[in-house]
Amino acid sequence: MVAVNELQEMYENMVTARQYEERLQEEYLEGKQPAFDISAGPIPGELHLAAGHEAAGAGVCQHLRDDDTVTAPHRPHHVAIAKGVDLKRMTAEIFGRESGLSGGKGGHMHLFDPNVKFACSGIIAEGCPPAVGAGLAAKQRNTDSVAVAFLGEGAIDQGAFLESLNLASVQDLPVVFVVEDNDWAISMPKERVTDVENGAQRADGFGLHGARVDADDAVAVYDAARDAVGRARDGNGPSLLEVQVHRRMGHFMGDPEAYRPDEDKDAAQQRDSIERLEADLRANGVDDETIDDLRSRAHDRVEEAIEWAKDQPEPDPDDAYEDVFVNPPSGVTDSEPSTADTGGDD
Amino acid sequence: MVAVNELQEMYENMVTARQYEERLQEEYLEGKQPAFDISAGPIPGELHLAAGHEAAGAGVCQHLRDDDTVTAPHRPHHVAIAKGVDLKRMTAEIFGRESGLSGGKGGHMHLFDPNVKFACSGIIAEGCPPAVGAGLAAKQRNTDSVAVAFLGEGAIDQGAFLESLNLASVQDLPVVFVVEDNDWAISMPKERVTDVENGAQRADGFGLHGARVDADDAVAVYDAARDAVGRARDGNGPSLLEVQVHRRMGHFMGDPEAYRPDEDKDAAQQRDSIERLEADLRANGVDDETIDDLRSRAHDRVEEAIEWAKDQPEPDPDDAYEDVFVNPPSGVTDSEPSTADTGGDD
Amino acid sequence: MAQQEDNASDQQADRSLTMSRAMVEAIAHEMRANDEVFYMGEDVADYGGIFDSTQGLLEEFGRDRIMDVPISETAYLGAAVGAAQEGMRPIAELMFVDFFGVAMDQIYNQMAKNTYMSGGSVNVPMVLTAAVGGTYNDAAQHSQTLYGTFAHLPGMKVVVPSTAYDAKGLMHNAIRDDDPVVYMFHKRLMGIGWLPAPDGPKTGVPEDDYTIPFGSADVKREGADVTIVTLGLHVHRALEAAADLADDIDVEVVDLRTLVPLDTETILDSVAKTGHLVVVDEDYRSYGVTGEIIASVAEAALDDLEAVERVALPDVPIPYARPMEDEVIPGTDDITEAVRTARGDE
Amino acid sequence: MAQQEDNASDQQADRSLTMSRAMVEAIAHEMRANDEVFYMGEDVADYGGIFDSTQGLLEEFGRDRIMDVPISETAYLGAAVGAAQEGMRPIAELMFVDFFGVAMDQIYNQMAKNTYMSGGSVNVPMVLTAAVGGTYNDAAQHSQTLYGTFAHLPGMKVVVPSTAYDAKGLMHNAIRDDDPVVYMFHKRLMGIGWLPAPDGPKTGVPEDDYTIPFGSADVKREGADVTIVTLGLHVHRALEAAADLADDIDVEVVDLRTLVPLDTETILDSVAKTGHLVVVDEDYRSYGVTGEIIASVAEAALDDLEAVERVALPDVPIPYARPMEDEVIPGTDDITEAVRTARGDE
Ligand SMILES: Cc1ncc(C[n+]2csc(CCOP(=O)(O)OP(=O)(O)O)c2C)c(N)n1
Ligand SMILES: Cc1ncc(C[n+]2csc(CCOP(=O)(O)OP(=O)(O)O)c2C)c(N)n1
Ligand SMILES: [Mg+2]
Ligand SMILES: [Mg+2]
Repeated sequence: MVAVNELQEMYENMVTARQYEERLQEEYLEGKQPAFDISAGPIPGELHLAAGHEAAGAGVCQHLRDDDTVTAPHRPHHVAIAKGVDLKRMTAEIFGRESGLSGGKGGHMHLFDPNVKFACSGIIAEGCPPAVGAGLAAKQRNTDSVAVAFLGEGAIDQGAFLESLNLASVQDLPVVFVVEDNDWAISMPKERVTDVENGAQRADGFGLHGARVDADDAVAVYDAARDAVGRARDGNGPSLLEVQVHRRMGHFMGDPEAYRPDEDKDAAQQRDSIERLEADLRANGVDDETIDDLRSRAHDRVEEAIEWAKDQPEPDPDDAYEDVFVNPPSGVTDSEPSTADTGGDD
Repeated sequence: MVAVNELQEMYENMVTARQYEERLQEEYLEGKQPAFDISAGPIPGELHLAAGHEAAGAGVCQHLRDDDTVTAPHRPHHVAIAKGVDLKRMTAEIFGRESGLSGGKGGHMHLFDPNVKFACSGIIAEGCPPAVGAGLAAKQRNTDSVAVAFLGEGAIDQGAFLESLNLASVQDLPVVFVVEDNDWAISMPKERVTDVENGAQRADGFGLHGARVDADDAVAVYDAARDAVGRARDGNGPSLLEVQVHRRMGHFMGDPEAYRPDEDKDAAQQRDSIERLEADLRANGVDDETIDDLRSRAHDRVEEAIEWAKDQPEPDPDDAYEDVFVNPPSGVTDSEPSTADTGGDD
Repeated sequence: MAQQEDNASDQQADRSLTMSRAMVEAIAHEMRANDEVFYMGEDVADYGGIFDSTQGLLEEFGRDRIMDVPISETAYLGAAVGAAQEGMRPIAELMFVDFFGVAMDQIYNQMAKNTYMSGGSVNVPMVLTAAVGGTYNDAAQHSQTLYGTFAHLPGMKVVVPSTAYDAKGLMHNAIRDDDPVVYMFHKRLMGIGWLPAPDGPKTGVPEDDYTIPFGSADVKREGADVTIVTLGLHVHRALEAAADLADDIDVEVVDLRTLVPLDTETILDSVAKTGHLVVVDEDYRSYGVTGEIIASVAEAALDDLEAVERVALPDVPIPYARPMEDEVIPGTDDITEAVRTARGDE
Repeated sequence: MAQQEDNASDQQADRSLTMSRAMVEAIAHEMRANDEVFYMGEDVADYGGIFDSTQGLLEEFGRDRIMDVPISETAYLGAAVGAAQEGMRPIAELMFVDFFGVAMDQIYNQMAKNTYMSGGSVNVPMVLTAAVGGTYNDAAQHSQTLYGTFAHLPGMKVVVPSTAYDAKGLMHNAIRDDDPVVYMFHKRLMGIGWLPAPDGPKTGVPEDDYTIPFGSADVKREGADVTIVTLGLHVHRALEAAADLADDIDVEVVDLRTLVPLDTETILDSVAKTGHLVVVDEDYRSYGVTGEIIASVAEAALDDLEAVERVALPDVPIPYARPMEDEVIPGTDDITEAVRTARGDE
């Protein structure tokens, strides 16, 4: 059974993520209409929204501490929020501002918050090996920290993930792999890319524990993750957990989704894990006022983060030359601006 | 049941491979004693002998035709022989001669014989994707050719193999993956690198057919391969077949094998698949004379190949500039020798 | 029927096409002409390619020839290698060139070397397409060109079109070539709905098929004072810079079109005339294209050189935020400035 | 305790060590001093490293710190990245640099970029070791140096020792550096039992620890007439060539020691003196090290240059047979000839 306060925390995280992305979407589209231009507006570049994935982030991260490591893929916001990443600095990062988590160098696919040990990679499945490394560090140092790698169901065909399963398994590392199965990898439905319906089955070939949560349900995820994270924390080795989620939007902003049947789009809208959890909350005696409070707290936090971020200054062009190394080679710096090659366009 | 003539063919292939490698070993050590120098002697570079693996090559290839494709890894001789690669030109290649299969460009890890569709790669598991591609070509062209990728048990942790299982499976391609399990990957025993005892278990995670032959026994391999190759040829999709073999020698010539327990070395000597098959032959009524004939035919073939190869001229140094492309760019050839940079040492 | 190009700048055609349409037209033509040509990649079927590289092809050629594949670049690029070695002519797409790292072994150790390692008895007639380039704030893992990385490693021809006309002729040549060709198209030039292209790449394109031979650079603008050698997107920025400078300095713009083979002759002829060399590319500055071009001229015609300048991405990963990305990706102003510096007027 | 090097050539020590012993000594020292340092790789434990890179370390440090890993380079190099991000200081070995293609994404997109993408809030203090080089007929997939490939991509420091003295000091610096360092040791220089080394690399080595800073090239021989810039094995071939030429031409030999950062100053000083530049390396000729060095000098000091020559591997995969391998790998004679050409006497 899940304690009511935990249900509320998950709910708040999920609502925050959903509202956050709705606001991002608005901001993102600014300057990109009527003709869509990915490089225009206050948030340029690709933007992958996770609406419909919230239960996975919230249900798993509910079991994590600040000293547990999480790696996320290209669709990271809901996980970042559930892991406790600094929302203001994350937003500033997405807006490409100086006070962003990475000073504007990373953007939405490259969110790093060392305070809560959160990192992303935009390359499919390549967050898995570093998560295994975090698990290895925990084992070497004899702590009870764990590491969790999130990935999409489209990523379970990638060598980086498959090798990681084996390495974590043979070294008995405290790692949990969480596959968010939203049925689609951009335009490719799962059945076109693998013969296995249940992605957790990949675990069988490597002798590690596998489980799947079939419903897009935060409580079910919470329960399955308690087991998986608990095993890792107790020194009982890695797990692979697949979680059904739904992609409520295009793969990225600007995706026309012409490839996707209308029924599938509709179904994704109907299976809303947030509504489901709200019903659970009510069933657990949480009243309307409390729920409204949670929602408005989420709303305020989101607005505050976005307003703050938009107020932040843009980075200086020359900041681009910093941070290649933390020990920059003294004397010889190849990356220094020289008059001719980097005079700047602005 | 295996027909007696097939038993004899396998036996001859296996004896040929064993005798061939014994002779290669002698030749290889020339100029490398008393102090071992890998770059000296008539056969320089790494040499990975397959003594103890013969049953895998013979048992599988017995089901293959010239138009079936085989890719082999760094330990290829027994498979090449069973697949019918031209022994003389293969030997000339290993001796680095002009009339070698690749004119001396490839050496023992890079044997290519397009007449029988045989190819190697020295990079672990990287022969698997091209085998999948050969299977794909067969399917696209609607032929009944199949493709077989050989690899070692140490290669089943590599992404290239694991991705290939999935791609072959989801596209239902006529491919057989044959894992030669000799218990060792150089100095690393299987249990140090994976939690799965039976490598064929990897198949489970991808929904393809898996099987393991537990004894180093050509007849058992033959039977299992009949099934796997048959499925592929009949359009019933790929298989993963693991076969127990034994490494009778070091990983490569010059390997001191200090890491390997004596009992393990002894055990490998005792479980000789060639003796086992010889017993099977006798049990099937094949007489001493026939067996002697097969052995001496193998012997003669090996001697002839080695003598022929050693008689062949070495390549011209300038041959090194040929064959980068089959359509060399006209006019501009970057790889042409220029006086200064490639004047030659000789 | 096919015509060899006489002089790109002389060619006229009634219709202009975007670069992506021109590329797709060549592919469709070759697919009609030859059953052995097929296209594989992620999201190339229903989606039509994230960068419109296969728009409309699924409808005409069906799923077997316009083939979606799992997110397993090693497996499917390797499968293309295998199918090509069987004599088929696959075109395989790496969605972003930035992903090369997950599959580089198949690219550089198999695709690029099998011809040589087999002494030419095997060849690999495949085209590897990949999207390159930044300017839309997609950050460090999705904005690279990596020209130098591919051009450095032997065995692949490397093609980088800058206009629709070139894109079509080079694609015809790439598919017909019997060697592996890496065809790198710049996202910003394609004319994709969501990423507006500048005017330059949209050119007249003959309806008939025609080939542009590899190793023939194209003088996109003639001039007497300074030679700019460049490729891809930066052809257009260089032309802009040349136009801006036209009153003071007469700039010649050489579009390399292929990096392997490299048309050193055209470069040397131009420098013999101008004496001033500015090399511009969008790849990292050090150990790459700009160094190679300057060194080639210094080696062959040191006395012709009065000044050299290079304009490239400084040796930093590509930052996300607009001011920093603008700073590091060479702009028209950077080129103008470098030309002035080369002429000695700062 | 640790001393910063004053001048390598002044250093004397009672004992000489092979390059591998010197390298191992530095690793052992750092492992004693810091529990967070550990070594992972294939065959690094019981075997002691195929190239003696970990000889004897298992006995002292045990399996947890001298760690054999599955043949899954992506997983374990990525695990090193992850552990380094947790603040550990892993040393991870890629057995042959030629295998980079199976794991390049972890190397160049994660290890090398996470510092930058995080705006410096995360750093990756790891050392990636790899054996490089040919001269023993191991053919196209096991003989490369790939210097240019690594040096081209930003975010990694790239180190190439040529003597035992340098190997130790550079290894101490590499392990203590807070950034990712790629440490490439040439097989031919290590002093491995099965691959005899020339005399040069075995030098006096102080017992105490000392660091050689990155970005400081070492003038291994002073001379007034011609500058040879080189690294790794070819330092010794260049010194041999210089000795052969000593009666006619006074050759200076600059050993780069690190490619990133590059010590342009030392090169320019030397060329200012000699006016004649010969660049020698064992990597592919085009788009690599030789081009970069020549271009850097041409950019900074065109007027100093009277002649440039480069001596490198022509743009062909490395052939197996001895006459062809000898032809393509630059020999002492090739260097001698290039020096003479640079001086105008052919
Ligand atoms: C190695 C690699 N290949 C391809 C891509 C391009 N890509 C980005 S997201 C994506 C689909 C991922 O699908 P899935 O893993 O199911 O995650 P989802 O987007 O559905 O959340 C692809 C192919 C990439 N980033 N990295
Ligand atoms: C990607 C890659 N990693 C490492 C190696 C070095 N290597 C060559 S053979 C080998 C062991 C292979 O073991 P296994 O697959 O069991 O085959 P076996 O040698 O036992 O026949 C290794 C690690 C390689 N060639 N390629
Ligand atoms: Mg998905
Ligand atoms: Mg083995």
